[in-house]
Formats: sequence, structure tokens, C-alpha cells
Amino acid sequence: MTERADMEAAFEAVLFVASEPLKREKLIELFDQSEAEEAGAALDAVLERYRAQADRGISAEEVAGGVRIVTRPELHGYLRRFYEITGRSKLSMAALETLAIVAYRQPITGPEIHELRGVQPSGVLKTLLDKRLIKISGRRQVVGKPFVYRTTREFLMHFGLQDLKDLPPLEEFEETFGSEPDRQLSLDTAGS
Amino acid sequence: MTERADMEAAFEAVLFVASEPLKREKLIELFDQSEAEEAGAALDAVLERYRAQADRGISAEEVAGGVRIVTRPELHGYLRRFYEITGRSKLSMAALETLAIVAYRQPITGPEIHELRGVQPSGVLKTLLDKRLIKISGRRQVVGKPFVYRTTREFLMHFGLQDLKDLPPLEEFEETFGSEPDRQLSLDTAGS
Amino acid sequence: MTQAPGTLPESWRVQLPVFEGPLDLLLQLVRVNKVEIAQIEVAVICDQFHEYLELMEEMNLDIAAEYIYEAAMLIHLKSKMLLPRPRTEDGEPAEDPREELVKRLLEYRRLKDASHSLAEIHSMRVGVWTRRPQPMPNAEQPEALELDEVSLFDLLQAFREVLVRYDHDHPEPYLMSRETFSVREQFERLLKELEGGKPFDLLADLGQRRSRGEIVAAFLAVLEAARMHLIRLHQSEGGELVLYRTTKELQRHELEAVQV
Repeated sequence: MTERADMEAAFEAVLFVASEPLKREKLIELFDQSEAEEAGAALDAVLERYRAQADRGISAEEVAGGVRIVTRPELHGYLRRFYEITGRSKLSMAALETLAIVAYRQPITGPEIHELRGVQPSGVLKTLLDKRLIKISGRRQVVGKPFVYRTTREFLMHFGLQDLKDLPPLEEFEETFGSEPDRQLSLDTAGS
Repeated sequence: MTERADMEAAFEAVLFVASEPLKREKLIELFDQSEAEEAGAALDAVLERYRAQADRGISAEEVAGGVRIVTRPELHGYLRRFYEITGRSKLSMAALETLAIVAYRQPITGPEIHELRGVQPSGVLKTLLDKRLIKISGRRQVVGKPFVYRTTREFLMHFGLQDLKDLPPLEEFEETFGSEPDRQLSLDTAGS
Repeated sequence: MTQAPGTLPESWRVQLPVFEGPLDLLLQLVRVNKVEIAQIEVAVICDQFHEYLELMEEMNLDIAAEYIYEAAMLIHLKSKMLLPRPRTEDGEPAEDPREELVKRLLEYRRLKDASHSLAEIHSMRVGVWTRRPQPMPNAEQPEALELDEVSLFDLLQAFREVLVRYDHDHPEPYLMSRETFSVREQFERLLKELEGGKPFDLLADLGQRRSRGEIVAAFLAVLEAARMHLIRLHQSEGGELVLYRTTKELQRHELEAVQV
């Protein structure tokens, strides 16, 4: 039987050392199956403690189907200064547009992205692949067998999402085509 | 003038990110020289807080010319167990390279892989066999009768391929991604 | 309806805005004209689109093929709009020719808005740091990838990496012999040329070598052979350096002593 305090300490240590999100089930597997419920509660207590300490340097977050400890975003300036890192990965507007298309319309192919943006996407796709924000997940069985793209776990991690359902919803426009009578249309009919 | 709470938060974040001991002077340099004394006290407060929490998973220590946050030694067993659990689902670069060789040059033998990578492949081949990404499909009738390796159905499924013919040749990749570099328009200028 | 030139915002003439492609430009034109996308006036937009391309030309900017393609589409659409719309078999008016363009623009705007939300999240999230990976007891190498995340792209990059490294460690022998010339090869060639007692013009021979490296190797071979008394050097009255083979036999160990 493991003491509750030991469980919390173990979770804290494991989370502290990890540099990527850890799955809850995996964490709970650290203990005997008979202790799973207690372990779950201990894990929640640790996470809650981290989230509660609003004025501290680190916090806990749930992303990409896992939990991890991260620094608070407000402290970016200090970290950058200390680690002398200049210009952390800026994404061009083209890259962001393409990333949005892949995120919301996945699985999607290069030609489809081309159609949606009106621009050849290969250079931008390469950038996004290199940054591991998207991945190739096969080919579509159509003429030319184009590659099919999806977002990655890294994408979820970077944007702080648990899963794709957490993406900000796409705006639904009320404009429906042809809802209003239109000048040009009437011109055409007048001429006929 | 920096708030004392901000100083503590900054130190905590910087110490968290580092995986090696950091020099006190360097940490204190994060702040203006006029604030050095205050910063020193803030750093001590952070370290003291970590040291005081005896039942927690992490603590602070001063070692060879620096300070760092570490996991408590008693928890070593948990850490090791946890990394054994998670390590199972990982693919090392060596394994990935070997997998790529088998994929593109199959059917291929161990000695041939050795020749291409310059490294004895048996350990990595075992990993790939365990993960069912490759299989043994007989022996080559040459001296030593080495095993012949091929990729599996699981391999195709994992990479979203219908069959091996769908495996993209290197040249296709260069055609798809080699051409146009992503225009690095930064976010701030894009709006103008 | 013809549109007078100069309907683009005056400021565009001063500093031409950069767009993320032809659709982005179209969207901006819709905004400038203060109409709804669904009510887009093709003739106006078409003219303004061309006006923008002309401005680009004036400023010596390269116009990407995509803009030209879209401009052609617009002209085609504009001409279609001028024709009376045919009726379908049921007597209903056929689909509005603009419908496809409107759909594309709406979809593009929706995704562009989404990309702005992503940009906002991105700029906030770059401030989030995780712990730097450290060597762990019993853990896989830090560069190990989560198996679920390994994609075709990684597989190919890995294969390319192997090939590049292999080529680097095993340079092609053909390239080797072209770039670094073996004295021994030249030595053997020289003795062969001298077989049968033909006179041999050294300068002429050196002139036929293909590179500085080969000339140096050939010359060193001559010096080697002379040192071993296998050849004799003569200067003719015309200034040619002529070589003759002596009667001395070449010993195997001598050949092996010549630098490769």
C-alpha cells in the first residue's frame, strides 16, 4: 500500500522531469491496479496545487491528451534573456493560413490546399513539416496520389489544445448566396 | 523596479527549465544591478521554499558552483519505472533510419544494413521486429545465410500506405517540397 | 457598368500592400468596395484586380502565376455575367456564374479568420517553456520520436540522411581518381608509354594531362623513375625533354614503394 503523500511526490517528480505531456493512464500505471483510484486523486491534487499557485513561475496544463508542467507565459522575457534565445519560431502569415486549413479541414491534400488558398503550398508545407506542426499521413488514392496532411501532437501541444475539438470554432457566416436581390442580376435579366 | 513576487517567479521558471546547475551570479544578473540585493534574497526564498517541502517530489540543492531543482533521490525508482513504461512507444533515430533502409531497400539482410549505416544493426532490428514494423522473410543463400527483412502490413498501416508502391521516392519529395521556400513574412508586417 | 480607374484606395499607390495570394487580394477588394461577398460585383472587382496587377508591374514586382491565373478567371466570369443566363430544362435560370467564386471566398475568409485566432494563440503560447530534455537513466535517447507521430516525412528524411552519410563515407572511386591523382598510376602509365623504345616528349605529354593535379603526379612519377634509373632524360636542341627507357628491370618492391 502506497501512502498518499508518496503518490503525490512521485507524480510531482515524474511530471517535473518530463519535457512532454504525459498520459494520465500511464502515470497511474505507476501504482498497483488496486490503488488506481487513489492514484488518480493524488494526481489531481498535484495538478490542482500547480494550477492554484498563480503567482509562481510554473504551472500545470492539460494538452494533447496528457498533463505537463510548464512555465507561465508572462515569464517568457526572463527566460529568453537568461537562455539568450532570440526570435523563437515565428510563423509567417502564409504558414499560419496553411496551418489553419490543415487544422480545420484535415485530412487534406496539397492540391486541395492550393485550391483553398489560391497559392501553391509546397514551400509552406515543408516549413510546417520541419516544425513538426503537421505530418504526412499517407496518400489519397486519386490521380497523382497526393500526400495527405494532418496536424500533429506537437501542434496540439504548441497551441495548448487537448484535442482537435478544442480548436476555436470556425465563424459561421450568415451570408448565404443569393439571399438578397442584386443589382447586377437584374441588369442581366433586363438585357435578355 | 521589479516586484519581489515577479523575481521569485522568474527564478523558479528559469531553474525549472534548466537541466543543469545554474550559477547564482548569472541568475541574479537577470535583474538590474541596483536590484541585485533584492534579487539575491528572492532567489534564496525560492530555494528555501523548495528545500522546506520535505514531503514533495522535488527539492532544491546547491552543487558544484550552482543551484538547481532536482527530484528527491527516494523517488528514483518511480522515475525509472515510468521511463521504462513510456520508452516502449518511442522510436530512436537509429531505429527510424534502419526502418527507412528496410522500407526502401527490401528485401535486405542485416549485413547489408550494416554496410549502409556503418553500425551493427541487430539491436535496432530487434526493436523494429518487436514493434512489428518489420519481419523476417527467409534467409539469403549466401555465406552465413543471413536473415532477410521486409516491412509488414502494420508498417503500411502506420504510414497510411495502400501498398509499397505508394512509398514516395526521394525525387518525388524533392519535387514536392524542394522548390519554393516559404516567404518569411513576419506576423507584425503582414497586417500592413 | 464600367468603373473609372483609381477606385483602389489612394494609399495603395504609395505603398502597395502585400497579399497572401490572389484570394486574399480579392477579399480585400470586396472590403474596399464595402459589399458583402455574396453580392460581389464581378465587373468592378475584375477591373480593380487588374489595376492592382498593373501597379505591381509599375513597381517592377514579379507577378506570381497564381495572380495571372485568377485574373484570367475573373475576365472569363465577367464575360459570362454579360451574357443572358441560360435556363435549365425545367425553365429555371441556371446557376449564377459567380456562385463558385463566392463559395471559395467565403471559405477562404472563414479559414483566414481562423488563422488569425491561431496567430493570437501562437504569440501567447511561444511564451510557454517546458523543461529542457536531460539524459535520463534507462530512458531512450532524447531525440527519440513518439511512434504514433512518426510519419512518411520522417521516414524519408531518415533515408536521405543515411544516403548522404553513406556517400560521404564512401566517395565514388571515379571521383577520387579524377581529383587526387596517383603517382603510381602515372608511373605505370609512363613505363608503358616508354615500352618499345619510342622517344617520349615529356612536355608534350604533360600538356595532355587534364588537370594541375594530374600534371604534378605525372611529373613526380618521372622523378621517381629517374631516381630508380629506369629512365634517362635528354634535352634536344629544340628544347624538348625526351625520355628513354633504360635496360634496368622494374622490381616489384620498387613499384610498391611508389606513392599511390
